[in-house]
Amino acid sequence: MPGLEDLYREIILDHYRSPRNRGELDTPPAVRAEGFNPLCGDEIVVYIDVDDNSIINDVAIGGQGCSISQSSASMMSAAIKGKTVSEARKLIGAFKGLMSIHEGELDGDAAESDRDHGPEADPDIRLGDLEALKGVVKFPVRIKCATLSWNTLAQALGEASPV
Amino acid sequence: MPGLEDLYREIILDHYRSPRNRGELDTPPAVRAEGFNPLCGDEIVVYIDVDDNSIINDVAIGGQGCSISQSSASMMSAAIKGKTVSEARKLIGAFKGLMSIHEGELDGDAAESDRDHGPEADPDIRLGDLEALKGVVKFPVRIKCATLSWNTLAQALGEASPV
Amino acid sequence: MTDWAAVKKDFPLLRRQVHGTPIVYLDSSNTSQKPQSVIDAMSAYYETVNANVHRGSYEIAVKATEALEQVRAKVARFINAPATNEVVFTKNATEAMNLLARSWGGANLGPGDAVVISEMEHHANIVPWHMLAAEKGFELRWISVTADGHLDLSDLDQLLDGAKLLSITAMSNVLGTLNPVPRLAEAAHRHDALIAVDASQYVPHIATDVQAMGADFMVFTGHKMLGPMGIGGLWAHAEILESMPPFLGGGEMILQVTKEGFTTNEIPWKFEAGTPMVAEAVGLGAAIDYLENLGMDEVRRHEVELTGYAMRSLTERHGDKITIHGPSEPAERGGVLSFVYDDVHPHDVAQVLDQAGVCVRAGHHCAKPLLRTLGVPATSRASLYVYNDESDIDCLAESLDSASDIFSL
Amino acid sequence: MTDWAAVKKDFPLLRRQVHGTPIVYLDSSNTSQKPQSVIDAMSAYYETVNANVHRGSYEIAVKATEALEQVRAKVARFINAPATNEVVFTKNATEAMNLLARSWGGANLGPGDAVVISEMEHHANIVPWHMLAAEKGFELRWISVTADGHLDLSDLDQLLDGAKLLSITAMSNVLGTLNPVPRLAEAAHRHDALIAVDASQYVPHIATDVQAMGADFMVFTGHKMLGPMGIGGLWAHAEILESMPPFLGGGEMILQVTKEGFTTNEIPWKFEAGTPMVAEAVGLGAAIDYLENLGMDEVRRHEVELTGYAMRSLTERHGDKITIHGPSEPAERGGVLSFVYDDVHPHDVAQVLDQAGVCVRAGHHCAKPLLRTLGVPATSRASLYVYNDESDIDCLAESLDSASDIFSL
Ligand SMILES: Cc1ncc(COP(=O)(O)O)c(C=O)c1O
Ligand SMILES: Cc1ncc(COP(=O)(O)O)c(C=O)c1O
Repeated sequence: MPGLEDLYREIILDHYRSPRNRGELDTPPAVRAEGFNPLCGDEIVVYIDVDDNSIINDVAIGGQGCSISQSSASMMSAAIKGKTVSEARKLIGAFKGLMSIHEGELDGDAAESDRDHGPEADPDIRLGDLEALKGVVKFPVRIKCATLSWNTLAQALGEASPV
Repeated sequence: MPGLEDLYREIILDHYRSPRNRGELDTPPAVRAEGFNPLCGDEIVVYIDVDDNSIINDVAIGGQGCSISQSSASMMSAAIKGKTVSEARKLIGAFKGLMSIHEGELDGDAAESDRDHGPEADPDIRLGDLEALKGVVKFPVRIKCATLSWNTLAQALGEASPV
Repeated sequence: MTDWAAVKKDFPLLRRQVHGTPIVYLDSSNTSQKPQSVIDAMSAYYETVNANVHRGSYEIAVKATEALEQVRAKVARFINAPATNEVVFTKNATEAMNLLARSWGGANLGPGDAVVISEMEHHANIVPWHMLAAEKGFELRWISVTADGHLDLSDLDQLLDGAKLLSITAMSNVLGTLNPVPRLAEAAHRHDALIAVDASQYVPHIATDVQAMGADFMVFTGHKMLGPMGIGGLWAHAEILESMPPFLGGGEMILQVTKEGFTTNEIPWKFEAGTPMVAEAVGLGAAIDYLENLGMDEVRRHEVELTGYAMRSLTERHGDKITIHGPSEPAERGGVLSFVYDDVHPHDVAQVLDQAGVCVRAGHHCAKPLLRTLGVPATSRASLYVYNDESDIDCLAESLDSASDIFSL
Repeated sequence: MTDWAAVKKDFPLLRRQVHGTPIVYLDSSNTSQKPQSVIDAMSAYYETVNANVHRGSYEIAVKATEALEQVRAKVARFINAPATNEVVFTKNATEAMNLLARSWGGANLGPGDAVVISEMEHHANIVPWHMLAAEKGFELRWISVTADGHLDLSDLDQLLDGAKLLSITAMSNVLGTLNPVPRLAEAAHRHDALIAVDASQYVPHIATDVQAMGADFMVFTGHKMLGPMGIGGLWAHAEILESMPPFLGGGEMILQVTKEGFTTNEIPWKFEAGTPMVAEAVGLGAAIDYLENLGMDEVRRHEVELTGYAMRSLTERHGDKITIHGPSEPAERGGVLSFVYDDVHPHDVAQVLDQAGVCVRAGHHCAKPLLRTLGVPATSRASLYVYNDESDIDCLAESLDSASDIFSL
């Protein structure tokens, strides 16, 4: 449909149709965090299993939501699996950087969110497939869908490995 | 001043400048009632002394207010002194009849106030000087000034001689 | 015969385009569009009358006060309230419900008491009770909703036993279900409970008579009935309002204030602290004029017809792919069509429809407990009003095809 | 140099006549008139953008949400708030004060605690505390007002001893007195109390900086600052807002709702239950644009000049007959002139002035405790804003002659 190609890229639809790392993990050893998008009712559950070397050994995603929140969660799970906690945190920053242009405006707190999101996206961080979600910024309401799993991951990381 | 002749008739200004029955009465035997106009801060105190034959032996007016509320109270006091409670009640009805055309509208409860005010003004009731206040209906906000003492009188009568 | 094409032309927003295509507005349960007469009435108010009310003796202050109070009388007539001073203006239905809960509920509810609501309530008729129950320790009881979207009244007497209030929506904002308010009122009264009616979705669409309903309280909101945002109201019997403590404190609602305390003004002003929304009241008055001019029975007839047309067209075109929730008989429901389309998430449905200019809401519609009962996390919702016509429905039905195309799973 | 004559022309209502004579509007402390740009912004919103916010993913819903949130950012900037999400929209200043009292006060005040206010407060900053004190059993303490209309701060430390909150007006709506807010904030904080500032009369007239004030809370109201009725707000530090329980319950303010309970949304939405007044927010945004375009310093300069002119002309023409309450130095006060004229009752003064087209308010100005202190039951009040000029003052001064003529005692 003209106008929506930027949003519904093929790779996004692929992750939506075949979500990676779907399921649950035993807690403990894994930690579990839950996120809501009050706008549309999307719910996401993120499980991560972090070992003693701060490596994310395993990750699982539960909950339900739209194509954007589900594919974002799926891509995220693939991207962080096997990474260290600190690498995952950098990835969160980078992904939010990709999204933040509009997220702030939408919430009406551009100033604040700039501050929150910390330094500009680290050029060393490679987002890979996740770049496909870039088109979401043209659809401000959907940014919250895209970032839902990432905010939930941040919560889970906070619990698994407090800074 | 053109436009205000209807409101500030000479007889009204006379009662304002030389209020009748100004003062207080001992309670008991008199009863005392207080009224407020929340709009402008006018306060009125009505004292009535009713004897065993239900005759209003004495009346006194306290408080402060604008020319309309003060003159209305003064004329009222003169009109009810020596009258029976039931005559005074009829006078209240008649005076409110004189005013009610607009009072209801102002409160936005014309329907209600019609009901409250009971039967149409009794043709036998002579308002005399009080007729001078008729011009007040052209100034809807001032109707509450004109009726303040009358509502307070109704309260006092209710206490002195419950129906 | 109403000229519905002319009606549509009265709404300036419906002449605009989005994404290069004419707008098709199907989200009136969320908020309605405004006829030019409502917009102009508010502008005219600010251009010629604007002043604060109940406070000034000068010409425009008197006119502003009259404007406000005349709309109060108009609202009272529109809902057939016994008296004008029984209508309290609030900023929306939500504030009205909170006023009712905090003032009446705060004074009358405690441990051992119960309030009955239903699973199909809007959050505005749930959260205030959760908040108050946490403070006062009464019980919140729930009328269940059946699979076909009706209240399950089989255990109503049990639920009402010992309850002090039944607070219920007249029409579901998700399912369109019209609840049997007079019967519920009769049951509540039989149990010495009062009944509050959330008529936010009812007043805009169906001739409302609080006395025929048997209601003790009723709330409504202006922006869903062609009026502006920022105004709504609570109606209750005068004796009940008089017995209630004040809600918000400040100017207007007092008779006397000293350093030691205060006394309250008469109803309804006792509940209207601060400068009221006079322009919005004027807009609401113009909205009621507009609706009365159409005739509420005619409005209802139009919507039932269109609802029937929508249910038929959607089912014909999309068959098993579409599930429309709620009562199946158009005459037994309002023009609110919550649907699930294939496996496509409602958020994606709404996005695809937007691209075709079609505005529907996707989500939980502020009725999360109901969605849990229905077993769906979200729905898409198309809702109708006076300015909608068959072409709007056709456009909705057609553009759903694209959702299939993109998301064919 | 600002062209003040052109400014006046921006206000359509000021072109009308009353009683056959041009209107002279001198009641801006009560409510302000609106420039055409504000009126048009709201019409344009309804004609092209109107939709409910935070709920829809379609084009106009996104635009409506952006419109609302951009005004939040604009307000934050206008009062120099540290962050946008610290601005909560309410229907007026009164609701904002009740939010503060009930939510923060309800959670933090109990027996043994004290709240300090002053004798010059508007009822909006008195009655909510009376109501809460009756429920929670804390003490309400009063800063006295001196004969010349200033706060008597001689026993401030004593009053603040053990107090949890100082809630004070930045500018008196009766006397025009400008209170030393930064000094009061410093004193409050020294006693571990918070400070709430009622800036309803301040924000419209003087460049406002909540951080320079040292405030913890600040309330304001849109209709006194060229904006529409039906919108106002509360600002508070994010940490404070986050610590506060919700105020009204309903849609928007929740994250999750179940039959068992609910969780709240993030600030500021946690405090904005129900459909917000988006059009009014848009109008408020246009009002801020208008004021910023003039420049708040220029606005203040104009008003100080005009206040000086008014005090001089009234005294010159009416000598001992007129008593103007409040500080005598124009630069130390706002453009609010409460006066008593001879023995003529203020209500009669206002009536006579109205006949000459001059709009002033007569009464207690929702500040009954202050009037008791001043020893007058009522005053007449002329108040100034950007659209007033010397001719308005001349007209006021002249028409007071008629009051003498009619009521010469
Ligand atoms: C100092 C002050 N505080 C509060 C208010 C209340 O404002 P609103 O009526 O808009 O709530 C006013 C105005 O009436 C005021 O002058
Ligand atoms: C049934 C019902 N009740 C209450 C409300 C709340 O209305 P408002 O947001 O205007 O307060 C709504 C609409 O959102 C509704 O549909």
